[in-house]
Amino acid sequence: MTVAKLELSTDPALKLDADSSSGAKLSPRAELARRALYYMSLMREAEDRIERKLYRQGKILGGVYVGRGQEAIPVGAGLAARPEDVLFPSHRDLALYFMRGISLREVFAQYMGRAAGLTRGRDGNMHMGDLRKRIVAIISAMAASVPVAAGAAMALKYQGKDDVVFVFFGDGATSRGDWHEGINLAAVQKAPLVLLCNNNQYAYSTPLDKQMACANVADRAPGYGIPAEIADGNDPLAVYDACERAAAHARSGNGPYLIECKTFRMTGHSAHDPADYVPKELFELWEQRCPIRRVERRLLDEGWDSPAAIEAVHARVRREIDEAIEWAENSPYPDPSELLDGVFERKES
Amino acid sequence: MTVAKLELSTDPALKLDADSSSGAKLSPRAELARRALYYMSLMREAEDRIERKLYRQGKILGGVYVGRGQEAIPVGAGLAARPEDVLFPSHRDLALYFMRGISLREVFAQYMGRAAGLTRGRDGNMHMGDLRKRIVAIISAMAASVPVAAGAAMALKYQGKDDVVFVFFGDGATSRGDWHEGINLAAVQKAPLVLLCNNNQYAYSTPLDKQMACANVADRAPGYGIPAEIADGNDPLAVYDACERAAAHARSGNGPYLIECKTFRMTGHSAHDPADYVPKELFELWEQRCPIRRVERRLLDEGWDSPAAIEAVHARVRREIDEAIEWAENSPYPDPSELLDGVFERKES
Amino acid sequence: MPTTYVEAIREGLREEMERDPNVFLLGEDIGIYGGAFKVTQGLLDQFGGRRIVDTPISESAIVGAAIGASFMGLRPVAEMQFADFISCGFDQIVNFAAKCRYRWNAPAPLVLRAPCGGGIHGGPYHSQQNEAWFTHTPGLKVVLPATARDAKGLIKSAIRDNDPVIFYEHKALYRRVKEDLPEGDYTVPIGKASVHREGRHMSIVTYSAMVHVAAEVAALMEREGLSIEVIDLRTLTPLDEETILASVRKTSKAIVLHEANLTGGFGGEIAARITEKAFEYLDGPVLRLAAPDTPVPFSPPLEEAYLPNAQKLLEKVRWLAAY
Amino acid sequence: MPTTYVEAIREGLREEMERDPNVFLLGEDIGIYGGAFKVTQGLLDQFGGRRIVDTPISESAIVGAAIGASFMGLRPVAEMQFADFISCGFDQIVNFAAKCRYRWNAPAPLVLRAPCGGGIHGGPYHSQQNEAWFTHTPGLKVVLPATARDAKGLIKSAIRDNDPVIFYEHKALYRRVKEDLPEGDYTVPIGKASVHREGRHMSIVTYSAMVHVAAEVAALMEREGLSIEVIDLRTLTPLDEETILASVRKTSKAIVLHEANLTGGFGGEIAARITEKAFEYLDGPVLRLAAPDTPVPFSPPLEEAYLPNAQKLLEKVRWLAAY
Ligand SMILES: Cc1ncc(C[n+]2csc(CCOP(=O)(O)OP(=O)(O)O)c2C)c(N)n1
Ligand SMILES: Cc1ncc(C[n+]2csc(CCOP(=O)(O)OP(=O)(O)O)c2C)c(N)n1
Ligand SMILES: [Mg+2]
Ligand SMILES: [Mg+2]
Repeated sequence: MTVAKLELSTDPALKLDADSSSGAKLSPRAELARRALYYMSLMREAEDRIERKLYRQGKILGGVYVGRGQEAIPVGAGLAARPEDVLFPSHRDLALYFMRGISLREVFAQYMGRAAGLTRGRDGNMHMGDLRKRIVAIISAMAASVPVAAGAAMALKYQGKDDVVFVFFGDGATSRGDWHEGINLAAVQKAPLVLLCNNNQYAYSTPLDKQMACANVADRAPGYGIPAEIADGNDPLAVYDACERAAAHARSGNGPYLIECKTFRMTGHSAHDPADYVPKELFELWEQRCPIRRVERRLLDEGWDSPAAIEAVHARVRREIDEAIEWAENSPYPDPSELLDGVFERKES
Repeated sequence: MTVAKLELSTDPALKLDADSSSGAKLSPRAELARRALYYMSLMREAEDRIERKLYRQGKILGGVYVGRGQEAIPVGAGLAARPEDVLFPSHRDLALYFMRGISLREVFAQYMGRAAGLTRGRDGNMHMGDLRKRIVAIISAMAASVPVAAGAAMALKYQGKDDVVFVFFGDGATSRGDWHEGINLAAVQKAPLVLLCNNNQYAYSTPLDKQMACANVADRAPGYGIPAEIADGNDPLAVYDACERAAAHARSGNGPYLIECKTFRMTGHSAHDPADYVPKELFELWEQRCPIRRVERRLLDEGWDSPAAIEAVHARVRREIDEAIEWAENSPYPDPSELLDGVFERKES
Repeated sequence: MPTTYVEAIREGLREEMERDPNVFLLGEDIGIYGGAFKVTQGLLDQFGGRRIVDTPISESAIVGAAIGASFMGLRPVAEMQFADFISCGFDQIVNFAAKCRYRWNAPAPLVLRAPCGGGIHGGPYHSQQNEAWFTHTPGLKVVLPATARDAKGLIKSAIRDNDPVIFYEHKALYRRVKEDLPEGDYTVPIGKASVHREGRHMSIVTYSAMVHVAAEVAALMEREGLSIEVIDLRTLTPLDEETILASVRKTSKAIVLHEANLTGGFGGEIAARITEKAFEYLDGPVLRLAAPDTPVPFSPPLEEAYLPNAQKLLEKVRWLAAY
Repeated sequence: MPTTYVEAIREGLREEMERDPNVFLLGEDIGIYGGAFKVTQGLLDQFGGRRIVDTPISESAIVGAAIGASFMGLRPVAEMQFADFISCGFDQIVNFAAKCRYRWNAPAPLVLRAPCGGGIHGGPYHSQQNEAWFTHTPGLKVVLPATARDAKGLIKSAIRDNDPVIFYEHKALYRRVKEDLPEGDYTVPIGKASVHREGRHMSIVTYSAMVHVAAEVAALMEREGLSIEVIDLRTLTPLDEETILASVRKTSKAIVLHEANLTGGFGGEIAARITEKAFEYLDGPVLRLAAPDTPVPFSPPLEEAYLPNAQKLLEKVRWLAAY
């Protein structure tokens, strides 16, 4: 086998600076905030279209899961990850794909089951990946990615690299045996693994206190002899900072590091779930902590961006998405004649 | 189905007091120490015969695992358990069977694959149980008993009883997903579950530091929001005291409680393992902590028993074992015609 | 008023819970949410949290806990949110539950409900039909109802059964099939196939959603003068071999149909038994129609190409009729 | 000097590790202890702890880690201490490893070694022959060598293969079969059956330890003038249907033999394919001999009654010969 040739990301948001109205050189922090805004906006808008338009129009089938209100987690982490670092997204981390240079077209095609999707119609929605871009597809079984990520991290160490692996999971996923086994193995092996928990306080309809009897997911880290911290999961820069600390720890050969991002799921579990079981007040409370509004305020308060520049970001996002949806809708479905291909390697004969 | 009728244990060691040379009434502590001596001696001697005689003579086939040096754990716990409490032994807890009134004859027959064994020759060695005596058979997969024990504990709570479940496992078993899932479920459900870890510092050839990156198994308890304590696993009274605390906690509706018993495996992993990978000094060090010698010293130091009385216990044990082995060796093998029975319930027709 | 398949299961659960205070349900999101497919909707209100237990995401612990509770005299009914996740509790099922009666006479009377099957655009992880893993594991009963009547009668039998039962509910049938059910308490026996439709010229042996595909084809072929008998196995283990063999001895031709992947599917077992035990009666090879050996694809044209359907079955029927 | 089956596997591992620095081993007690069956004995000394990784007791993590390492370009060979514990890593095998190439073009070139089979008084949890779970899972290659030569050649092929391979090593063969091996580097192709012994009157299709039972019976029957062809499948998926069908078309009679439980075993698949594709050639029903549908019992008289052996096979052979 030839190992997948790397095609490392050219971060589309880098273009933002060039586009920016202000010619002045920005501080690194400001640049981060801007890139965070772009990717969070992209994820929010893309998922809104998916969940509120395309799904309801019957153009997207199957289960649809979005990360509304939780965009700071993939975006903060994605900003901290180097292009060679390996990402294992979970089901509310769409931004990671864009940050790895996977196009909106490919993503919408994926959601619509088209041939141009990353899985060529074989799997749906966020079940996608691209080894060349070092982003690994989730499988449905919660936390199944954790042992696989542990093995990827062991391989990086084996290869003498200082790259790290980022693996994402929800609060509910931490109940699974795979979560435990994967972290324990990585800890014993001192594998460079950054563990990112999206603690959005629900697992489907199940609230935290029916999922675990400890107060924080972070409380589990001492059982693996690894450090943990709790981050504000609605602030991409806080997530970024935590990831920088975690990745530095892992890159230096100290093994795994757990970050618990406290946030809230601003939707039902999936597009067909009205979430009647969630007290309304919680939605109202967390609406005020919207990570997008928050980074916008920061950009304005610090004088890093003007209201017009912010509006321009959203407008660009909408434009890009409109274009991509149209393209994807007109792209072909996979041909049924391909059904049998690729269960095994095709042997040249 | 009619639920298995309970046949709760008549503790054979109770007879000790009657047999005792001294007519004086003993303190409860002294009684405990005496019973501990009897059962530890019984387990030690029975396992010595199994591993060092019968196995080498080819009279016992398959894998043979003994608990030499770790007898204080099942014995201390077995003394604390009430007859209605449910026991889930692991593979180094032979004493529990005797304490539940399962006879030496049945146990030797079991090890020799005879029809009179608790599994009628269908399974081997310590893979045995008897629901009527509330003792559940282990399966090989390490820690698989933990979720099952959690369910038994949930059932006791469901039934409004104040009985508890004791589940036993090794240090290595704590790496398994089932361990994590079972404890977490029991913790969320506040099920009355006492978790007993035999930390003998090895899992087969694998030392602790290749099994886990934390210092103690007890360090894992906060991740489940449950209390834990570390007990001297070579002192049956220390284990007993810890179990009393744990069972009281569980009986009062407070959920699981973890006890980590620090001890050492004074043998190879199984009868065919010479344990060359274990530094000799460790065996020498832990030999001095032998739980049987220790309880003997205590009985003498406190003036609870004379050297002669102690020797009488060992002599009684040897007598009982001789008799049981002879009986078992002369007992029949299962009849092959039974091979197909009992995969499913036999329906009366 | 006709009852749907999903209502039939719910009513079966309800009646058994009313009848026997030892019956309780456990699983993910089965309480306030009523389960991913709303099978348990309303049961929390009626029976309360003691008997309807929402669990963490822990399939192995769910199965294990059901085993432990069954040892204590309870009658647990555990839900896997999708049959696809049954593999996360696999060891508990095949090694603990399946073997405890045989090993040490400890029955584990539990039911594992598993919503299975494709046709809902669920993709590789929400469409599986994985019963063959369990039919190869002695000690497990595997039940897959195709009709509302059988769904209710079999869930009730499963709960009363003293052995572990895996109860596969086909998701595509939940709201698609309905019928009038017998009044009151009735059960359908585990281990008995039903002759879903009688016929004389050919037998189609099948189960679960594919029964309806077979019935459709039988109706079509009737018009062409070919009389097809449709055997709905309902239970795979223990298998009702008698009913299969009686049918094939009558018709002399057989097709085995299932939605699971072809290779290693239960269809091989059935075909092998027919050939071994009714060889002299066969007027042609026993054919199989099943899904091809790929994961279940997501995209509609692929999933359609994947799933067995009336058209693909018709081809086999015609070929065998002409043999 | 003849090489035993266990040595053959060890040499295969060693040669591949010498050839390719990306090959590494992981599993429980495979380092200083050399593995429960000493398959990896000496390899830690030669290759060091970086390439021979002792893991915690975590089958799911072992399989998962092998998948993750394979994504990064390594060639992991993971050991399950006993095939019986493979069920603890089941979901990773059937859902992650098996499906990743199909779903998103991510091959997982890993090998899972699993010591399997009975005859060592291991009881229900140290004797299993559970390959049929995996032959029903598209995306997995399932290999079960019967001879030392094949064991070495196939483990080498498995390591070089770009798909996940489950490699079942029969424990009863480890030290019981030996032969002279070809000098130097050789491989045996995955997906090709071998004609273990040629014959004209009857085919016995089998694999793993049962090949030797079939060969024994073939030798016995030769003296009675019945010429039996023994097909050693070696690989179950992908299956070498051609070799099976060619044999049956020649002999017109077939028995399928395996050590796994009868119902739902791979024997059903083989019998079904033979019947479907060589129906016109058959001069009698395809028979199966397999273990009965119980767990593997521990006690010697029970285990003997359980395992297929020459005597039981002879009965089938005689019956079919007389058909
Ligand atoms: C092993 C397994 N069991 C059940 C499910 C069904 N399921 C999908 S997502 C989900 C809840 C996940 O909760 P959490 O990990 O907190 O992530 P969140 O959806 O809240 O982001 C469940 C139960 C699954 N995917 N995998
Ligand atoms: C799931 C599983 N994997 C592997 C084994 C093989 N095995 C049997 S005992 C054992 C070591 C157990 O170590 P520990 O839990 O510490 O108990 P100890 O033997 O030290 O008392 C292993 C690896 C097993 N029984 N179960
Ligand atoms: Mg959540
Ligand atoms: Mg240990």
